[in-house]
Amino acid sequence: MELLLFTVFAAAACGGAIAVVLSQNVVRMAFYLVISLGSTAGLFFMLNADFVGATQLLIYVGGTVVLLIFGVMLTASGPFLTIKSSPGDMVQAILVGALFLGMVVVTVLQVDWDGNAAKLESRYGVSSLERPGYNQRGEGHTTRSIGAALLGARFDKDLGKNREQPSTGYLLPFEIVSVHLLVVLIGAAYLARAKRRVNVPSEF
Amino acid sequence: MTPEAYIQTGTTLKWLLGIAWLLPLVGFAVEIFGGYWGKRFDPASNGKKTKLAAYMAVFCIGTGFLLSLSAFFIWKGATDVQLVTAAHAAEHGESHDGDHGDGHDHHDGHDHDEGHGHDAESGHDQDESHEHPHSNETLPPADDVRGQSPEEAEDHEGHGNDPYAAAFSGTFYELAHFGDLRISIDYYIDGLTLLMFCMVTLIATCIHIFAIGYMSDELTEDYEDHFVHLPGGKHFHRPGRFYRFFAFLSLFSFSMLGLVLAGNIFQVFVFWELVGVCSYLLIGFYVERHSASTAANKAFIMNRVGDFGFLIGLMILWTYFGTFQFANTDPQAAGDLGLFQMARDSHGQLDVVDTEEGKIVHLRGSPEDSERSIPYWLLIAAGIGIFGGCIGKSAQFPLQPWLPDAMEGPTPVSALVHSATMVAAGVYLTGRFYPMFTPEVLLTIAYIGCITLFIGATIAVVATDIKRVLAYSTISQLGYMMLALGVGGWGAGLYHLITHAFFKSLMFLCSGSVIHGCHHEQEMTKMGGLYKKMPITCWTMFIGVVAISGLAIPVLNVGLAGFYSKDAIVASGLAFMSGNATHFLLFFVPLVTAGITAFYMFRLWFMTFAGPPKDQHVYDHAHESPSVMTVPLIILSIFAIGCAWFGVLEGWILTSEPTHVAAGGTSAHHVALTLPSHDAIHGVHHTAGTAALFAAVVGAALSAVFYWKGLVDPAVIKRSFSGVHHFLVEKWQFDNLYDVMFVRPVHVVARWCTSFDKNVLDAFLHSLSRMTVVASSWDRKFDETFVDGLVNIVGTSTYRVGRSLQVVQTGKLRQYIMFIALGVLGLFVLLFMFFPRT
Amino acid sequence: MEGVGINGYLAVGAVLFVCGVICMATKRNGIGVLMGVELVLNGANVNFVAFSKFGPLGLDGQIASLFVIVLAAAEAAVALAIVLNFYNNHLTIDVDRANELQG
Amino acid sequence: MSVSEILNGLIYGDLTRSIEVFCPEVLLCVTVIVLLLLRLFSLDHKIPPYVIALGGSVVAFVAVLLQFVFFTTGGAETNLGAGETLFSLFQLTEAGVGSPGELFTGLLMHDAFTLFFRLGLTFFLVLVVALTVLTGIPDNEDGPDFYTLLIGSTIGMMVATSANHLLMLFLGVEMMSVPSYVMVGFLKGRRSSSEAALKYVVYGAGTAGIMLYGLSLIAGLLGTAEFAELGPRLAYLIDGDGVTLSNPNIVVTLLGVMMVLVGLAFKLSLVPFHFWCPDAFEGAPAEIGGFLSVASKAAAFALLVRFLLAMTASGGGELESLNLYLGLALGVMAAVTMTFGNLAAYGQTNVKRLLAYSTIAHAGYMLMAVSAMLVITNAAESSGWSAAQVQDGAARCVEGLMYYLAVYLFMNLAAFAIVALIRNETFSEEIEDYNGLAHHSGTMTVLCVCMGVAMFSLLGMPPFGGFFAKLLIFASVWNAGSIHWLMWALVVIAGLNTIFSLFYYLRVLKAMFIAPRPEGVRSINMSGLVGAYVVVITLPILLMGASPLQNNLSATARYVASVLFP
Repeated sequence: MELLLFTVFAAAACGGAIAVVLSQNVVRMAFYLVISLGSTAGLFFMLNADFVGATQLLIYVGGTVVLLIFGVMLTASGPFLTIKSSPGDMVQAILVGALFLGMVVVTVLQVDWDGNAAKLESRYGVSSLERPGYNQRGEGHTTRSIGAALLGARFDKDLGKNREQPSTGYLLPFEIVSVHLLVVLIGAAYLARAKRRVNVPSEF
Repeated sequence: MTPEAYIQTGTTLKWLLGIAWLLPLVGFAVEIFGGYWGKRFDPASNGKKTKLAAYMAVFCIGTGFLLSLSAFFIWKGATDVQLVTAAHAAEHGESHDGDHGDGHDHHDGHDHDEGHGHDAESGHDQDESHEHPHSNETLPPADDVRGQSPEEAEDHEGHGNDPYAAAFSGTFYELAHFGDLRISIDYYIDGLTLLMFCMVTLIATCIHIFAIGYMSDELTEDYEDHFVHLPGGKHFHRPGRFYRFFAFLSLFSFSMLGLVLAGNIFQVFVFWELVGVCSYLLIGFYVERHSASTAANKAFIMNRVGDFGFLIGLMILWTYFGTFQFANTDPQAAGDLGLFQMARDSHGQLDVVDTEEGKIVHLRGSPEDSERSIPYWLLIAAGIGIFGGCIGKSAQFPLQPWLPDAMEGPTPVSALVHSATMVAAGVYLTGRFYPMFTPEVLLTIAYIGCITLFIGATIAVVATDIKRVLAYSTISQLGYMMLALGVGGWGAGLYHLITHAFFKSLMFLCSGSVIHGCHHEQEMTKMGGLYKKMPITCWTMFIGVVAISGLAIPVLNVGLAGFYSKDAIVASGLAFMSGNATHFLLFFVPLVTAGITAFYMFRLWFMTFAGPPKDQHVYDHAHESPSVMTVPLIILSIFAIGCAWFGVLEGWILTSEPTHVAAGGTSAHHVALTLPSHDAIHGVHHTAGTAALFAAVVGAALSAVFYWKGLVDPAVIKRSFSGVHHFLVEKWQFDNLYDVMFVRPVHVVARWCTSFDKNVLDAFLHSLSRMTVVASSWDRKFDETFVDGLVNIVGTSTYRVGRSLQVVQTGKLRQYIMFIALGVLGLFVLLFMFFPRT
Repeated sequence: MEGVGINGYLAVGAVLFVCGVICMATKRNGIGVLMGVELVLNGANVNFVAFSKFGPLGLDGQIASLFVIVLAAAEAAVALAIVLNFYNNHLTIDVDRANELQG
Repeated sequence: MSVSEILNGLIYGDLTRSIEVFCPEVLLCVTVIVLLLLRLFSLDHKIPPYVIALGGSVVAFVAVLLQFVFFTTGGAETNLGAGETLFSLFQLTEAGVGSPGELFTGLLMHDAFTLFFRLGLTFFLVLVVALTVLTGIPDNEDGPDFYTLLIGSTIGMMVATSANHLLMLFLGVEMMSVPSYVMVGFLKGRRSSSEAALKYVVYGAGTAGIMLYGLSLIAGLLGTAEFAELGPRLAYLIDGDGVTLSNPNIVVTLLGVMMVLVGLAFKLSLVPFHFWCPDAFEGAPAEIGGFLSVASKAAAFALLVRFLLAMTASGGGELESLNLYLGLALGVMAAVTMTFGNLAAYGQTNVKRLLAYSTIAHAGYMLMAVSAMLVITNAAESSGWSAAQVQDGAARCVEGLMYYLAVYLFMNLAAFAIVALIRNETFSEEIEDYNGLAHHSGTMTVLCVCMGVAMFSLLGMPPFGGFFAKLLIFASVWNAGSIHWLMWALVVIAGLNTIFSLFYYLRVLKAMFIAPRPEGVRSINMSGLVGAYVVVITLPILLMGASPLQNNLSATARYVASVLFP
């Protein structure tokens, strides 16, 4: 069952991605992107990352892609709907891509990940997700732990352990990303809006 | 001298020289501002600018001269130096009990420790240290390091590579510490420093005064430069640059004095660069002339090449010695040794030890890490590196071609910067840094000097531009100095440096006077017979010519300044040859060149002043220069005549001689070399002097035959040796050689680099796309033969080829992204290739 | 549980990643380029989450992917604004027309 | 640990201390919010936005400065009369600012290295804001947007320089990049500006993606994202297998590190990841060019040093050849980068583009120091250096880098600022339009002289700070040559490059000083304030040759060495 689901999701994710590359119509690209990202969310669920999967669906598929589609709508007037890349480019890109893929896949798949994990766990402790206790799968999976971690407390790691320092919590990025988003959105809004006044300011 | 007196003298000297050094800088600042804003305050001068800047500059440098002079006398009085010329030293060496004070002003009658076994050395011993009780009390660490009995240590206090009382070193201002590296503005004052100070300031003062007259046509708002031809037959007009000239001159004086005063090699480097910059600015003073700006660039670049060696030397020194200071003589900071003290012991010997990794030199240092050492070959490398800087600055082979081109600058600049002071800085540094040079380096120096002096002299024989003759003569004379230093004639080299400065600046100023008088005509072939028109210039020039030729009255051995110093050099060469027979060229080449020198110098004088006028137009307009220009000539000619009389000058120079020079010595590290001692040199002095004088007389006589009496037509000789003549006129083909060796390859590489993107990367993408297009169009062809037929296909496929090519070329942003991917791939492949696999 | 090991997920991540890079390098449409960016980041995210389950990275991997999603959104917003600005100035969305600055 | 222990530890231990140290960044965030609120309540017509921005950045600078003083003196600063008051105003404590260590449960690092960079960044922010006030590049209406972006980017850089966690590394890079994309396109009505922004954002997003993939590989392989853990875990993982390509763990580490380096190389504009740099700088206003070329480069170098040391510091001898080869690879990259930057600068006609290539070249010089540092840390066993020598050598590299960045801050800012100020008067950035500028009287002459100083310093002429900076780096790299000859070759290449660079810098100066002033050009009058500003930012270039600042830098470097190279 798991294998079947994985095959379906993986095929959809990869196929969607490849379709994005091959498609020449920007609206179709957006559609394939949704499929790809949505299937990735499915993969996240299979990896027991329910919160991440949900976020992926909400923010990525629901937010970012919608943003992109807005962009498509604002710019896709007739001739720009399909701007074809030349076959020469495509072949060249696919050649480079195949090499790149080969490099990454060969490198990554060569590694004995399970062996490494076992070796590291034997010295640095068991992966928290597999550890019975506070964070069992039955208890709402990861959501509660993630929530606590974003406030800086790592109950999943620290509870019941004898540590001098608390483990890494993510309070700072959680807060600072908000500042970042604010700054970025101000910037995006600045670029998108028209000048309000007419008097030509010092452009130079 | 008591410690208190020592410190007091040191402080006095420090401030006197410090002020003399900084005054030109103040002058520079004022002149720069005066130049830009001065004219606003002087509306009454109706277009003419005031000469205020010039007076200011003269005041600064003149005051500097007075200060240096008083500093010199204070130093002389305080340190009570014992003047010993080489001649006296030798006398002493022979008789073992000569009273070496005789005939000199400071007969102090000290006990000279005759039986010590260092006869020649004690002969020139500055021995004032004998009455310094402080040397034992205040320098205990140094004594410990020497590892000798106190008496012995005391005996050798008075040497150039030991703290000694005739030298004063210290720090003006500490700039910074970078880790271990201490960068500070130091001073190192000894007899050589003071003499250089007096010489530089005196000559600079004369030249400043001369320049007031020479540059007076720049005193206008609208100067027409006749050498710059604009399209349309017009000449270039620009505001006069009187202020700028004196500002640069002041800046140069400041830098040069700083170079001389510097107490550490790094500071020398900084001022080295500064004089280089000043030289660059002054050569390019008439920047609109293409030749001037090219010459400035050439000088700058060639100097940078040498300076690169200097930098490497600096790095080696810093790595192994951890200090840049020359020597530390401050009794209060004893224990912090300078470079010289670390490299050589109190006898002036290097402590070379054979180890498994090759020879190393043990360095003396603070007691706790007495194990410091430097590989011997690195010491050689450092020496050659530093000397590389001197090669560039002193226009030695193979970096000499910039100096003749540098004559594009105004003549006072040539006189000051490119004959008397800056180019001599290389010689000065070689002399100053002498204790750090191993015999291998000295041999290099000697041969470089030997080659240079010959090349310079031979080219000077065929040059016709009056300033260029002098420039080549300068190169040749600098070669003499280097040769002298290289063969162990330390005193002779620096002696010649001082005397040469006087007569060469004199001759340059004379040529300037001629050029000024002839309205900027520099070709000697258009002059002649000028002695009637400009008598003062003519006869002062004659003094210079005689001085540089080394002529003298044979029996009395009385001559002008150049005679003494050149004799000393040739004698050093002869003495060196008698010790090292294989290096016989080091004697014969300078000897022959002495004759050539006399020949071309008299040729210059005869062509310019004697005989009938060759160009009537020039002759008619020629006139004697105003007194503001002739007075400096007269002052300088007095020095050119008499500065070497009685051997006093040489004696003063020898007070700074490094310890190990006097005794000579034999070394057999990488090359076996015997350096002549003072008495060896003196022993052959007479022979060498006679030979040199003979050569000079022959040269002068030949010259008179050719160019004065016209008994032999030089043109005939020129024709019969046209190959040689051409070779010499083309300056031994150096410029062409460098063009082929460096300039053109660099052009090629640069062109290659700039077109790399276009020709390689794009071509790669082109071919890639072409391949794919061929493949796809083949596929398409196959498809469309069934539908449309052959005719259409040819058209569409060619269209597609063109289109996809066009797309590849215009798709910049996507190419960028593609390059990211390619970059990652490429880096990975590279890592794979170079990373160890097993 | 014998089913899918970490390698399957990593392979999916790699494919997404490379597709993203190719997409960026080939699309002439500015919006298409941005879609490539999303794919690249998503590929990395798959890696993070996979490591979080199979390796000792634990929850940190998931949290990292959360932040990546947020940052990707921010970046997409800015990039879109810039693309629209480009469109306003050049009246096209074809990135090949961005060729005035070169040399 | 129980729940209450965890929470108590967080709130009373970690958080108090962290916020005390993080105070300057928080102040900058507050400044951003005040700027936006001001516009919300339409007060921006009464109070110009730059007042707020300038005030906020000055306060932040003072806060970092006090931290720096407190840190280096241990809080014993009594010479300064107001020192103690100020310390207490910012509530600096020995346990907080006074003691180095991790912040926010290990996400950030607080030490002298970080403090130095944060100090430089905030000071630079003050200078850039002052410059924009003088050039008036954001008008009153756009002011809040502009300063929000500027300050936001600076916050990102400050986070990046103190990053101690892979996530913070990525976050920092993103936070400093994304606002700068907008800033490059700030002149939104101009074609070139929007094109530059497009190229910058796409390139940046691409490299960020690749970097993130690399980060995921490293984090996944080592099972952690904390810097302190990376090296030891890697050493443990390869335990005895040796650092060779036959070990898949090493291959994947290399791929990961290389991908992260791609992201940083993009920020540093190292060849071959420099393509964006000339285009973006030409299209962007010169003020932004100055900001990006200095600040983001400094932050990226801090990150690079931290990341590489984290990856390769093992405490044992396991990773030495990894160090060596990474160091050599960076060395080659440095050589290529500076050569390319210098050669490509030759044909440029636009001053900003020329300066862009010059920044590429300078990144190459600075990368040399990092490369030598890695090579030296490799030295302990293979070339017989003692531990003290290694520490000292590596410290010299770091010192050289820091000194170079400090000088570079002023000289590059001066160059870009003068370009911007001249542009305001002549409306051109082409070199040929600089002809004879020095012959205008008054402030313009001052500007030209300062440009001369900046250019000579960029060139590395002795009296100026740039020379000492180069000297320090060259010397430290030379020092590393006894471990691998390539370092000597690198010094030689760098020396040659210094000569190459002579000509294109001088070309600008030649246009300014020597070329005649074209006919019919109106005389330019600028306010004295402009001249004063330029002089103020040029003076440090001269002072860097001769000030006790080096002592402070030395001490900092030495301290850093003791922490980073145990």
